[in-house]
Amino acid sequence: MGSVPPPIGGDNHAHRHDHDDGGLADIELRVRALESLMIEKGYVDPAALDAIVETYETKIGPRNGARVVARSWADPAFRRWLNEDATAAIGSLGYSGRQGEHMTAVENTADVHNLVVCTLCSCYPWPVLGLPPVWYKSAPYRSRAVIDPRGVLAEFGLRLPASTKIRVWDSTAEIRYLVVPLRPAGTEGWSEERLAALVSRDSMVGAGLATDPASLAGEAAA
Amino acid sequence: MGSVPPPIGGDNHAHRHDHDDGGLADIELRVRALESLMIEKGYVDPAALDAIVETYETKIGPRNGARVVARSWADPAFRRWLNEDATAAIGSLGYSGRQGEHMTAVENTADVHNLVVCTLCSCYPWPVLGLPPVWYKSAPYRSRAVIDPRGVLAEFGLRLPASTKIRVWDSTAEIRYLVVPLRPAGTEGWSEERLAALVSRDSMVGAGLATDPASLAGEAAA
Amino acid sequence: MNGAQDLGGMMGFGPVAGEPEGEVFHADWEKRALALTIASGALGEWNIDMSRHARETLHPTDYLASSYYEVWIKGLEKLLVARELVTSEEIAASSVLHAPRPTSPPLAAADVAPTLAKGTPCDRPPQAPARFKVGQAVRTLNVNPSGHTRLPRYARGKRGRIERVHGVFIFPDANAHGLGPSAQWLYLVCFPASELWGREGDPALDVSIDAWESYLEGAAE
Amino acid sequence: MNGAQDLGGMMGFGPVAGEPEGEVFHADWEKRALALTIASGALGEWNIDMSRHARETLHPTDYLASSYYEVWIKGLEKLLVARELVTSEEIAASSVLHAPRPTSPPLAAADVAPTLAKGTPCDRPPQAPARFKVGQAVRTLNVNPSGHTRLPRYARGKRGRIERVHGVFIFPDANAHGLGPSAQWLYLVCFPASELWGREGDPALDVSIDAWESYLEGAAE
Repeated sequence: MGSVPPPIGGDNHAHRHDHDDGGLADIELRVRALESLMIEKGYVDPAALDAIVETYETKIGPRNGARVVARSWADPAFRRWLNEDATAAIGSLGYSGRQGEHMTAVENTADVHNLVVCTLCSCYPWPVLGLPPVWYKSAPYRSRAVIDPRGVLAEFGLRLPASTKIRVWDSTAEIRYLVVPLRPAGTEGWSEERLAALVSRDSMVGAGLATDPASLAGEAAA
Repeated sequence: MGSVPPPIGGDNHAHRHDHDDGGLADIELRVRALESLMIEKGYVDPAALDAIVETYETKIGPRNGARVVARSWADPAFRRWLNEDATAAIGSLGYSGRQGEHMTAVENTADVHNLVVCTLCSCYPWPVLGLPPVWYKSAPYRSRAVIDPRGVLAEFGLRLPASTKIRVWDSTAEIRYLVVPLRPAGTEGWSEERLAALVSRDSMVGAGLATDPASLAGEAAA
Repeated sequence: MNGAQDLGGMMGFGPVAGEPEGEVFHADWEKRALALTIASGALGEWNIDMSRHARETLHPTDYLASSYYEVWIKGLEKLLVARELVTSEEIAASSVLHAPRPTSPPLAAADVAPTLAKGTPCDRPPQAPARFKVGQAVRTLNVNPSGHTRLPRYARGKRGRIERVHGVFIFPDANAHGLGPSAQWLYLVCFPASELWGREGDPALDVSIDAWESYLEGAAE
Repeated sequence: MNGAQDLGGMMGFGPVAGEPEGEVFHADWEKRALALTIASGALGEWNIDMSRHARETLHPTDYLASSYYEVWIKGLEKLLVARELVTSEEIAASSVLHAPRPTSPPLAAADVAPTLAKGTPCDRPPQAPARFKVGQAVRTLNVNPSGHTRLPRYARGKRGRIERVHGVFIFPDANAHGLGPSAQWLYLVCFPASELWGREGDPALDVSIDAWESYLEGAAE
């Protein structure tokens, strides 16, 4: 019994056979079987597997990056450090390691919008953003971000003026890129915590902007 | 219920679900349903469908091309005509039309071996060779013929000396190429009919050579 | 378009498996798929470039996972729906739900042989002299159109030489999109493998493509 | 290799579908696939470049039809079999048939946090001066290796400019094949879209890649 998994390409027409053989899709059975083999042979410790999952579910995620961005907005010295040595500046906040060993921060400006992609696999700055979302790993994003980024951004609801220059960073090596979005107007004097709440994951990849506080006020009022 | 068809890539690991829903694969049902729709709506005549199938099963096939090659080997004037205006020369033998409207013949020499491919779809000279074999339409052939033709030919059992120059013709337009293989030694004075028996389909694509008559004699003796 | 159909130079598909010369079809449905494609095409509702574009716009995963006649059927369904000869609902339901749209009469059995023998020539009379001549160095343009093109990715931005001037032919990049024949001069352009594939290219390999005039610009000798 | 993984500039995959920030995993098996991949990697039997190569050498149809964690699991199985930690028979049977091969001890739960926080830096001390400097014009080579490379097809044979000198880094094209780190200078190279995609390229778009020194040659200013 075979099954076709949900494709990287996100093809709606692909046929899926999940759960057609008694409740478990082939891939579930395959992963479960491999895990059992690896544990039984003593190559992996099940407690370590649980610890890894817990880490990426609860400790390492885009709120880390949001704190980096908020600090950069609030603290000119940190901002300089982040631009000069992002790995060290980010490390000073306690975020380091796997898939973030060599960090570079790229700031959006009024004229230039940055967008990060990995066309060859799915390189992504884990210590600051956590695990990548499905779209970042998908064929539609990886194929189009370098040739039609404006079209991609429009699908995220972000329509940039034709005059805004786009700079795409294809992560072809071990350098990991963090986009620092523009600080929204009307946030003067805000605490880092309040600022961080404006910084979405998508905005740190370049697939969005920081949240406009006016829109938050509107939501609160609604 | 979905099924994964045999892929263009010839992936042995692809899962197939043919006949898992009562005897007919999805693609069989799909084609049958479309044929019924088209007949019922009066767009196609079932007798014409049968006539098309019969034509490519019994009338138009690589024996046509073999007769062209044999004539070229046997008749210097025809050979000149074939090299100058292949469409007319081939048409004089009664082979013309669909997917052979604009023919070019390319002769192998002692120094140059020709190989034909269509990397973008599966263009093939139907009037002289019939419908293309599966391998000609497959991803392995279409992807590799232009970058590693020597490796491809080796898989057909044809190991050319490194000194033999290879010329690959990628059929990107409506020009259709017919390879004229080298006439084997020891065939002096042979009739066109005997010569044609030495000309395989693969040799007219460039994926093989004309049959060595010595090997035929061996078979007859065995 | 840079779709899955543009296979030249791709890797990882495995070895080529030959097959005996006598094997024309491998299943009955292949015969019907071929005949249906040809007979439907004879209605004159689309041209060959539109057919190719319908096939290459299949999702790449679908294209690569499908056998070739399956690609044809999927392409044919798209064309039939686009031309409003059949609706998606009719295909889904496998039954006729709407009256047929008027078309030219269906291909008759008696006309099959002459129609196939006539084919559809794509050459057109020249309206202007050819821009390039045999022996001339040219460079293909680097183009990445979202629509149909017959300039494969591996041969873009590459320096080659004109080997033959084929004549004036219908231009697929326009014809596929209903923009008419837009005929252009067509050339045989030959490249050494080192130009296409770099230093590691087979030193005893040349590859040619057939390239329309607008794919080319003159190059320094 | 020119495999299905090299997606930059390909077309036909459809629109990008965003997702809410809180969705880390979409099924329980994804969690196990991630954890299994990381914990197995901690045995030190392969490096990250070998992992990537194991994934990109999946048949293109399989690669494109698989979700990303599924690609990971298929790659992991290949690595485990290649390193003789698990046999194909064991995977097929879903049960242990052979004694384990001696390895370094498995990653302990207590070591997970420090191991992830440490990561695996890939920079190395320079042994020679950098060949290129910031602002210099360079051209990427046209290479089409059958093995692993991090120079995407869309950026080969293209003229760009050095924007930063990142330092000296392990060279994946060698490291993926067990040839050691072979560290080289790594550069940030930036290209205008018109150079990558031709005349139709977005005039307000620049795209950069990180390129190892051996991918580059000097170009005329």
